[in-house]
Amino acid sequence: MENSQIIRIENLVKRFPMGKGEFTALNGIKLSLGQGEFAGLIGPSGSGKTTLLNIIGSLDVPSEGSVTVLGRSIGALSTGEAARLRKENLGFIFQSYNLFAVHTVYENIEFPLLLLKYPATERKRMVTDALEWVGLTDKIKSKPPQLSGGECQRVAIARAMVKKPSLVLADEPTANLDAANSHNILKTMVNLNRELKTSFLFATHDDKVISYLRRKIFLLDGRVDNDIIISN
Amino acid sequence: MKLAIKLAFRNLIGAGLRTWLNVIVLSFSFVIIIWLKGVMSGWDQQAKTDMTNWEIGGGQYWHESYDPYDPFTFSDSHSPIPGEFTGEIEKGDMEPYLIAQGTIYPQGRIQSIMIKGINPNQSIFMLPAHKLDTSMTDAIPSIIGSLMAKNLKAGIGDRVTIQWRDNQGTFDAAEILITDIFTVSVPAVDQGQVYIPLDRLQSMMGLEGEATILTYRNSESPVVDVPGWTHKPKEILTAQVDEMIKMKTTGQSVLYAVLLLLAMLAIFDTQVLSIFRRQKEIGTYVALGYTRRQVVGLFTVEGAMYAVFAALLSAAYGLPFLAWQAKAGWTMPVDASDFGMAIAQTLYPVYSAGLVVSTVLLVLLVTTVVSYWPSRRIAKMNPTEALRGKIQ
Amino acid sequence: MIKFLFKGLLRDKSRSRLPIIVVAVGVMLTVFLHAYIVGFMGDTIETNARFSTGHVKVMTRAYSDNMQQIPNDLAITGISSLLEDLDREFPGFEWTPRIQFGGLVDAPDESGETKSQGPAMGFGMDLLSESSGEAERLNLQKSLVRGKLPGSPGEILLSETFSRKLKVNPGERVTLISSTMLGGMAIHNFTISGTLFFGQEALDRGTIIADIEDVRMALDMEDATGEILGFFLDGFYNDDLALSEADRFNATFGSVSDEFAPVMKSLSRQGGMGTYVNLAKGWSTYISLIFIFAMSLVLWNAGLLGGLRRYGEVGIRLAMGEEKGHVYRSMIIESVMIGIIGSVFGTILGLSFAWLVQEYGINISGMMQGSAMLMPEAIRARITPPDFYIGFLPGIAATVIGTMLSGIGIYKRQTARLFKELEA
Amino acid sequence: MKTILIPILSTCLLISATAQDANEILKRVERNMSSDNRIFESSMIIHGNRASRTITSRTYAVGDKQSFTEYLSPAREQGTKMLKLENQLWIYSPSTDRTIQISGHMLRQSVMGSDLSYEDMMDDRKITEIYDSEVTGTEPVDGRNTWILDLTAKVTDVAYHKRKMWIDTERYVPLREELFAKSGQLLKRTSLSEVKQIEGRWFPMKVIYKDMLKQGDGTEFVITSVKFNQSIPDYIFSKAALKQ
Repeated sequence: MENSQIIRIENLVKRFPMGKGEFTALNGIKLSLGQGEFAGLIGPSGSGKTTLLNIIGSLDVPSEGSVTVLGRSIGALSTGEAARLRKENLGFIFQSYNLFAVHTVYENIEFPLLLLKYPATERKRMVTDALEWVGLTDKIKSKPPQLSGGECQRVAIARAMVKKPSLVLADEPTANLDAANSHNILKTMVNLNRELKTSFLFATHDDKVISYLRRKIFLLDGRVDNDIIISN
Repeated sequence: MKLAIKLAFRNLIGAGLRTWLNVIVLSFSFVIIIWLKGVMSGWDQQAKTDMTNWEIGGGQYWHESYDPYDPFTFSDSHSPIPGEFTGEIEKGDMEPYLIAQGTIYPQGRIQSIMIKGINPNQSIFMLPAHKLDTSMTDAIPSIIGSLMAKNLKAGIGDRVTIQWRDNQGTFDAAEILITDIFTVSVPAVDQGQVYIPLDRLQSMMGLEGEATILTYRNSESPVVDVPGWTHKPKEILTAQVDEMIKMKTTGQSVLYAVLLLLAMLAIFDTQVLSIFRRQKEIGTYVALGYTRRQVVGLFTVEGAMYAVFAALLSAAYGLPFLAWQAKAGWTMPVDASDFGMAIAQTLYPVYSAGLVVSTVLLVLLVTTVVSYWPSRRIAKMNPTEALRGKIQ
Repeated sequence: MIKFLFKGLLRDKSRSRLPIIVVAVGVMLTVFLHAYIVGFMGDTIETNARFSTGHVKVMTRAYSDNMQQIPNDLAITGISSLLEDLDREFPGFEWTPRIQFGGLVDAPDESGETKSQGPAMGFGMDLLSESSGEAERLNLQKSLVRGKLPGSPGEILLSETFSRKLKVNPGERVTLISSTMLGGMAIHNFTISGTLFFGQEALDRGTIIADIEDVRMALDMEDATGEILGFFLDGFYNDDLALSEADRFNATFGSVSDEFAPVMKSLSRQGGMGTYVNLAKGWSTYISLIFIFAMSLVLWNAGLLGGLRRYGEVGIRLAMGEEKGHVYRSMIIESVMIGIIGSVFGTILGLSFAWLVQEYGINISGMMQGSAMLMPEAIRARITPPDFYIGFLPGIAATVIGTMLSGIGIYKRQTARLFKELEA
Repeated sequence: MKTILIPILSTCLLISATAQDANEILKRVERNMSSDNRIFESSMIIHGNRASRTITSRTYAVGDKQSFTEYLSPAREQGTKMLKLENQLWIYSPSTDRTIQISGHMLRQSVMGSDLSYEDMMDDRKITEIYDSEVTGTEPVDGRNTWILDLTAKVTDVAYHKRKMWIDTERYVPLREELFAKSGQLLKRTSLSEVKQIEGRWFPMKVIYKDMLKQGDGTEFVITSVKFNQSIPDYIFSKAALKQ
């Protein structure tokens, strides 16, 4: 399964209504991603990287073309199927962490497992594991407002990773972090990518992130401008 | 659903102060709804309570000829107190009344009255009958109601002549001394009534040991079939009041509805705000694999859970409060200067278990609906925009 | 400043719409509830007024002293001129004379001798003149069991129970035996036009109702009446006004020495009604206050939440260099505006609903068995002056206080952490 | 008004004394005033709250069981007739053409607003049958000497337990009577005056009847003419006569 494709995109076009007309955010994207990749969508603001990430994450649907994620065609999924795809196979990491402020670190990480109906003992073990991956075992009972930005993002990573998804989608995960924290986070992700064989797809324009990527997909005006794979 | 409940619970507990603000407000609404409804029913029941306390006790046996609406029947409606009741009367759980028709002559005017003989030691009625227990006067000690007193223009310590005809039709007259005046909201106990000691009336009438009405204390008392006496259970004696209560209760449902709306306004406001404020969170739920409808469910459960928390909180302080109110009553001083005396009415809120349970269930149901209503917006939200908190 | 904030409120719907809606709904509920409670509580009063006391009643002094006995020998005479005076001097009332009387109703057999008889309590009231609202006032049509209302002189209504007791039917003749105003024997024939159900045993036992002119003829009360009832034109009892109008009348027409001089008594000064009026006043005030308290709590909470919600915006403004006091004041001014706008809308809405329920009532007759005269057909709200301002208390005060409390955070906010907590 | 007359006459005429002195006195009174039948016209003046009314009537009476009264004035009462037979009473009103029986508790009602009830005129037992009498003293009344007779009921079913009568010592006519409650409370007082000699008998032409517990001037009863031992046709005392 090492090199099997988990994402295949053909001729993806995404338009948004804007004013009276339409705005074309993605225009003929063709792209595929294999299992275990550590890739990033790189481009300036408005280049369509977040839109593409959202479509891959089944939060949005293509206007034209086909997007297949883990063998499922995004445009054809029902809301329930899409939710199941996200629940079972995808992890999200956001620029502003999007943690549940009122829940503890433990509860935040546990949440995806609750959705997957893991039994309590299993959940505990998995959350503990995830906390270890990100090195936050001592913050288990804290709540997000009590954490630093870097810690928050690590919680977010743990939450995304705890269920061991096939693919993690990370949208500008370091935008709110200082350099040290950014490197820390990225290293954590690189490690997880290696250990768990989880594929990572970033959307970013942060050089620090880009420096860690093993595949750099440059987007410009809704098109793939360049696709560079760095071998080892 | 179980998960939604669990999450909603965590969300609310996690939100801390803000949740408790809402829960406190809602629980106040709860208690106030139940209490106000109780007060309103109490206000309606008051007539019945007063009737019980002042007039009918737990039920009565009437002499078969007695007809309260036809004073002419009084002269025939009496007979010896049946032996079946001796025990109860000795225990003070039954009180005989003897009723005679008479005339009173206040300041040379003439007015028809009912003379009621009552046991001064009785404890079934709230009438201050003990004030009849005096040997300090040559006149007949008597108590009257405040309306009657106003009518007679008489006060405590005044003497008025009354006239009656005894068992044989012979005229007799004597002075009564008013030893006490009571205030009561049951006109039948007040207007045109003069209370004197039972044994006095019996000997005045030549009807020793006889009575017109026997009132017992407990409405659960077993019914005894006594020839010559008609049993009048409480339900029959209060039938008219019950009808009135039914009407009032119907009228109160509007009040109840308004009170419910009050609680709902609190929930609605909270709910709309939280949906607005928690867009990112909603987006995150979706990103983590919730469908939007599940998020709607989560928010609905959260709203409904306010009602559950509020119910629990209400139970903590509300139940003791409501119980205390029902027992102690709520006394309201009323300015009634035209009576020349201050009167106070104590109202005992009446709440049935049904009221409490149905209120809780209703609030829960309506809260759920009200929580669901604004939450529907979530289903229409674009999750990608929600994630960015862009929705206005 | 205010203009600026006002524009902000108008343009930023999220800032203004929900709070205003919440305040308006809260105020609407308050106003409506108050009007409803007053109407609901006043219902017993109105039933009594219609049936026996009027909102005010004019009698002779001696009659009023012995009202319980219904002493028609103490009736008021010369009432046509008195009624003219009343109409002229007290146009705020609708005046209608009534005669109450006791007597015996005797039903004849074929030979005109007594077949059955029974004691009766009678009411003479204006049933035949065009302008009289008496039949409607007492809901006679609805209470009719058999027959019809009197349509011509000499007709009488009997309570259904009484007619059965006497074994008489509509269309048959009965004789009333009573006393004339001067104490003489009054014997008068009537034709039964119909029978009534009152829903109260005391009345159902033996009540008769006839046109007042017939009763005058029967009781030799030419140009006289036992009592003149006055009803406020809006149909609702107003104790303060009734008392002051009665005082005004008694100062003009009353006489201390003449026991036949007319006196006016408000409903609250007749029989036991005073207690009820006071209790109803007291209880509706208490209940309204408690409701206002509860509503204030809700609106206060809403104001508080509204304020908390805007901490993010406040943060930005503070960051831009606005002074804390300025931000705080502007938030409060905003909440005052929201309170006023919401209260005005809410009061208008509440009054509209109350008006509807006052005019049309909430029909409850369907839920009640039979249509008894003493049972109201519908429960009505009643708009009283407090309804015009009562909603502003929770509407403005609670909203503003809520905002003020939540705004205290602006001053207290020292650390970014608290900021974050509130923002979360 | 005839209603008033009956108890007075029964007081005065129906005598069978028990105490020796009193017995003798009451016998003389009876001889003086009783007759098999009588026809009299009378005025009754009732002092009401508002005005005094005078009602005139003509009464035919046989013994104490039968009487028939026709009201003569005022206009409102004119033609109203009242028939008493034993313990039954009917009233006929010409305006309604109805004959109405007065019975039961109605009998306790006041007659025409006077101080008398129908019942007062219904008790036709002889006074000596129900009272023990005794002379207890003498006293001048209106300038005439009287014996005071105390009457105490010897039966229980009697309206007034005690009575007191003042009898003119010369003319054997009662001049005053007082009615007492069992308790001894004075309830009613009757004053008789204008004693005239008619057909050889002394007869009081004016009676004032007063309820002592009530304010007011009482009821005045004046006999304007009286004839004894007339022939009264029997049909007068029938219900049919009421309608004529």
